[in-house]
Amino acid sequence: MSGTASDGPGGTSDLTMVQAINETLHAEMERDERVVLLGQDVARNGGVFRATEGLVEKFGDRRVVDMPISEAVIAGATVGLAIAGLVPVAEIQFLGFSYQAMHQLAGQVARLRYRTRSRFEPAITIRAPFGGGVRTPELHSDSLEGQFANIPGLKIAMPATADDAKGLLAASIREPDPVLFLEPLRGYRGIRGPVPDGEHVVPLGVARAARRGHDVVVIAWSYQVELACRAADTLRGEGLSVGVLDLRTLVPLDVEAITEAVCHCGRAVVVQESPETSGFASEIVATIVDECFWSLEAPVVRVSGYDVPYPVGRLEDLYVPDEARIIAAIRRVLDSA
Amino acid sequence: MSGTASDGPGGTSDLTMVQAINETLHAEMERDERVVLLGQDVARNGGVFRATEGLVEKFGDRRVVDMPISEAVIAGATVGLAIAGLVPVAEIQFLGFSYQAMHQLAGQVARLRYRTRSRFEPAITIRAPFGGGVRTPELHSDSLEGQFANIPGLKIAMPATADDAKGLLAASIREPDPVLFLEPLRGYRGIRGPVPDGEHVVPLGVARAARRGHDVVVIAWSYQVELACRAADTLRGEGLSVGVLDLRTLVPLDVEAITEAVCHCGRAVVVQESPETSGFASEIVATIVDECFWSLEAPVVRVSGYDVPYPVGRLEDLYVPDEARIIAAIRRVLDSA
Amino acid sequence: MTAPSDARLRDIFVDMLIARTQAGRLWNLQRQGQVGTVAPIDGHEATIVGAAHALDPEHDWVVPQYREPLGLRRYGPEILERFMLYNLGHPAGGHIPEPIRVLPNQIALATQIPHAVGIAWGMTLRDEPGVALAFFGDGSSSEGDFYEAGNLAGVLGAPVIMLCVNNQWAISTPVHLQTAADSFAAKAAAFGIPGVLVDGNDASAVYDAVDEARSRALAGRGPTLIEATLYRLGAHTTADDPTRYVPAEDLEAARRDDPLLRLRGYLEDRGLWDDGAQEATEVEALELLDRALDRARAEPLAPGSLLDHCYATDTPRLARQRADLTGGSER
Amino acid sequence: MTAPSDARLRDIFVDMLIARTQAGRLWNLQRQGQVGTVAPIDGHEATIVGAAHALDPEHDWVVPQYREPLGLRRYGPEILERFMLYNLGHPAGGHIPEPIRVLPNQIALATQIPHAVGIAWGMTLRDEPGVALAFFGDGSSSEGDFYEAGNLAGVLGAPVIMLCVNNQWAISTPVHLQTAADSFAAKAAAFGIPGVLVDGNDASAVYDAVDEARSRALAGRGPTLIEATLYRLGAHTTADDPTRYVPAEDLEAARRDDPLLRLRGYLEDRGLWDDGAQEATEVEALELLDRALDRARAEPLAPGSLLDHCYATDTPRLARQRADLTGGSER
Ligand SMILES: Cc1ncc(C[n+]2csc(CCOP(=O)(O)OP(=O)(O)O)c2C)c(N)n1
Ligand SMILES: Cc1ncc(C[n+]2csc(CCOP(=O)(O)OP(=O)(O)O)c2C)c(N)n1
Ligand SMILES: [Mg+2]
Ligand SMILES: [Mg+2]
Repeated sequence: MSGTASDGPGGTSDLTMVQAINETLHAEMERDERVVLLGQDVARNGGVFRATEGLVEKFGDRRVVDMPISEAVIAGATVGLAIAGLVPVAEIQFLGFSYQAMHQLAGQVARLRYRTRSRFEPAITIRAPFGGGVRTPELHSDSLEGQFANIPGLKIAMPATADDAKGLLAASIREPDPVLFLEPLRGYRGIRGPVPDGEHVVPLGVARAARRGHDVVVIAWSYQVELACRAADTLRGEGLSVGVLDLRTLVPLDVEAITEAVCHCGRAVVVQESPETSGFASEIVATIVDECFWSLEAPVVRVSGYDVPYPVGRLEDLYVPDEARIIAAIRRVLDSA
Repeated sequence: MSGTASDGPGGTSDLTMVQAINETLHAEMERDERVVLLGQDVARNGGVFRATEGLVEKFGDRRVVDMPISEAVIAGATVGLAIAGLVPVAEIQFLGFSYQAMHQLAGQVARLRYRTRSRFEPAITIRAPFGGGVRTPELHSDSLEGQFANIPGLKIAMPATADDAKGLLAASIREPDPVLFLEPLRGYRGIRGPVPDGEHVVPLGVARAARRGHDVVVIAWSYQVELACRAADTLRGEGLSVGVLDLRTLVPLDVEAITEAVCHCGRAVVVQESPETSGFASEIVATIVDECFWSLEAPVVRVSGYDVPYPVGRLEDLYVPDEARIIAAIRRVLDSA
Repeated sequence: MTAPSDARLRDIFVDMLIARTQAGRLWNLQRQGQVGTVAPIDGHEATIVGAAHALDPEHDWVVPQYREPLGLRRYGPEILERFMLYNLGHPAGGHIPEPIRVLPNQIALATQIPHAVGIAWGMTLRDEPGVALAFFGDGSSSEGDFYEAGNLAGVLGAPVIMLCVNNQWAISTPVHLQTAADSFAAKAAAFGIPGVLVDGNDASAVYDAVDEARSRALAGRGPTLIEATLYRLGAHTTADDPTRYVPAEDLEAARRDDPLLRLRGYLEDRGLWDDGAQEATEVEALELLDRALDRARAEPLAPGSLLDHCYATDTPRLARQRADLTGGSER
Repeated sequence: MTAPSDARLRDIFVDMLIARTQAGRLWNLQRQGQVGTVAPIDGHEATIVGAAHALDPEHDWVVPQYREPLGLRRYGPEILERFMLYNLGHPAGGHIPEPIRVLPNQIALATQIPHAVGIAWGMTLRDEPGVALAFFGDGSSSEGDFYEAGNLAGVLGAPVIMLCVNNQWAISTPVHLQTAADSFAAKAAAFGIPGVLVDGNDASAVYDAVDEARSRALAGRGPTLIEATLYRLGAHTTADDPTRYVPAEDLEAARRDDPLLRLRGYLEDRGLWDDGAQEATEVEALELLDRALDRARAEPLAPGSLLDHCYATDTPRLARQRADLTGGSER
């Protein structure tokens, strides 16, 4: 991809998230010839966000395949491909359309190992963009991670930086278990940063302290990490020490890092873009109650989307948590006696 | 249905849950000629559990319709039927197969009102059996309510008694919003009790104190209420006062009743059959933290299935929460200093 | 089956020209950042308008995908109004007012087809005359919903018309990667219903096919699958760059077969159209669009709209969230 | 296309008879509460066994629904062993050992068809010879997965055989409520692939059809949809009461066309079968079943099995749950 600055081997390049993803796909297809890509508009068009640009030219149309518009058969075919010994990396064009494939994802992809007692290795990666802030039509922006997290057998990676987009995607493709790899639409071009050149793998299940702080910790994932960091930086100006924990993966969940951060601060805020009810933030609160109840100095506060479908463009900014709502929640937690 | 004892009009009859459901379907179809039933094997066969027995004979095959095996088109057709002014009551033969219809349920049924600003009234009921304890094959027993609760626009009713099976089903069919009405497989014949004859409607969103107690409250829904009551009764023998709150509906959630019960006891256990991670019990814990943090004398404890797919028959009893696990959790909460 | 009269064909042409003209203006406005993403109708006019004119707006339902609204004038000026609201991201764009029998745009491909079958079935249950016509693309035909709905329609004999608008592309995916079937019409064999292949650039042929399917349906003889073949003359949407994948020569050839040129020629030959009519209609089209846009821009929008219409009445939790949102609460 | 030799037909009959005999015993054992729910194979033997014999177990995959296992002896005695474990609710029932190219039963109807297409596609990507054959019922054909998989197979030209076992019923739902298509084979037109209708009570005809489809596939000429028509002679499962809905006279007629009677007659006419062979085979069938059942009953099962094989290695949360489950933790 063009437009990237590199400081050479062993160094880093400044990349947007979509560039990091594209480079990683190139590298993984190069590394392992069993890797095949399938999805809608992924070949000739290079993906509707250019995440798969240049791949069909390099690896040919046997390994980079434009699929008919059927999310179910995209997901379902990965099961067969995995059984045949391939390493499928499928794209669902928008996460909201994973609903069309839910029976294959939840009932088949996630259970292939369990059902067959590991006779078959579901080395399957499902990539999908999601998340708000870019004025998409219905069902393009919905955050469904809380629903997927209730489906055993799947792992869920949700990078918040370009660096992690590379490192977690490489890890996901190499995983012997199915990974749902979720890419924030706002981050494709809106998030950029230094990305290590060459081999770079970030293990699944290890959270990242995006900011260190001791008054309160904000727990977030994907694009909300960016917003939480902005909130932390703003409040630092007021002398508040706000930590930000980037979960990176929801499954496996880094319970240890959560426990450590919350026990350290005694106060926590959890941010998600999903509707409040039964979103993954509820799981984080329950986990905190399990692990650090006696250290809590105030109730954990959730910042969420509202309990309505992801709305149309003019209502979007009201719906999606922003820096202001995160700051208000932080203040509430800190003011809580 | 036969085999039921009634003490006459204004009185009650002793019914199993499936009888209560069957009677309610008869009554609602009688009451409102717009009500139509659709599903697999619901007509001639009277449903694989006889929930729809006798209906096609009484109301004819225009109003009770055996559908091709497509959960998506069963759900999708309800949208059109509702637009045309009918009141569809659809059966998904087992909740696990609602995954096949997820795009219609989550993306269409749940959003018809929101998308059209109430131009159309989604007076749609989706009935489905679920839940363990009866040695079904894969995907027949899975508890997916935590996933559905993250889908705005749907309401979710989960009766625990024969009485509520009638009252909540009548309410669901009369609701102007779509209701997912979930019937516990173990309860079909395993739960019976007095059911009011004649008109009997239990409003959605009002929890029920199944047992009153002041040491700890167990919050549960569907068949777990039965188990929680057994645990409460057992412990009463030891002089412990254990309350049981039957949520009845997850959406709307009776936050007031939860708050009252938990603030009263200071200690709570939440029971679900779903996998632990991101199940609805997490939402209850988070809600309790929101509403009664300062009243809590101990961490709320969840009793759940494990984070694996619902297992095969010989592993079922290990998976599904039972009285012993609920009692252990209650003791843990009570012992917690 | 009645072929459309010349008067009808002139009406159809007017609607086609208005659609094309408005689409062009919207494209430019989008480029200037004044309106949202647009999926151009260019090339689809004969099919969409021709089909709409074969229906009876009082009784027949139209269940669109997302490319149709500008072509549905026949169902009333409200369609344009609501489409502008929709385009500007106003929630009222989804509310097509009573008694108009048109559903709002569907974004989740093919999910609308089961809805159309449900509507058609529902009308028969209520002994109401009328049909439901679902538009969907060649790409959408690969979704299970298309097949499941078609199969159900066949079993029920529901009065539904499934109109596959084959514009040769699904974003960048050409039809030969979408299916190996001889045609989309051929898929009707899977449902045991008639499959009709029609030239989608010929408004008269589309009108005929829909009219015939409608008569069949109303006579209780069940559903029809129609494939209208045409060529997408524009981009998939304003967010798409078709030069990456559409062969220039194919597009060139398709432009020569532009459905507007064809019908205009027919009408001019019969003295039913001339440059004056053309110009006046174009002016009218733009005026209508500008007025609709102005009104849409002026439509008020309260923050509480975010939470309205999720349920018939707010759940307690939503009521609390409403208080949060509108500042009525401390939380 | 090669018609099966008489020796092959005798082998097929042996497998059919063994399947029928074992099914009968299982039915009785279920009635005595000794084994779990059973979906009888009765009436399906010619199709399932005939198809299996046309495949090459070393290269070709079998992707079953749930009614097939007793008919898949050709793929090895392990199939029966695993089926008994499966029936008894032991998780090892899902683990068909290497290198057997058979997937475990699929409960979610039609979901296995995309898997078969994926396997077939994967084999071509790895330049491996072989086909994948998916069994599915008439009822399952109404699911989107069937159509979506068939359509993809057509586009890819994947070496897959889609074998629709039309036993006239889906639980209580007769085929005329399942589809209005002329036949299930006719649905091949939706995928642009050959659709073949075969008498599913004729093992030789099924063998032929599968053999031909296999040759086509291996020659790179893509997938085939085969419909084998037969009649479900038993209940849907042991949990079902077919007298509620199966017309007695239809069942009576179907019994006269029992696939076992037909093939036995053919073999007897040629002196390839007699009462002695019949009896010996029946005895063998029961011995095999009893032995498999005994072994399945004796198979150990540790509580930790509940959590094994969900992930390649336990997540931290699952490790904690494992400690809870096995009492290794206070929680
Ligand atoms: C279920 C679903 N999957 C994917 C998409 C993304 N998407 C939007 S338009 C489109 C192509 C549709 O092609 P077609 O049906 O031929 O309609 P056309 O745009 O050509 O009119 C795709 C894949 C979607 N909107 N819905
Ligand atoms: C997706 C899904 N929906 C519903 C069911 C419930 N169910 C089990 S078997 C069956 C009928 C299947 O009929 P068919 O495919 O013809 O197979 P047969 O039993 O006749 O062999 C149904 C509806 C299921 N298992 N999976
Ligand atoms: Mg198209
Ligand atoms: Mg069948």
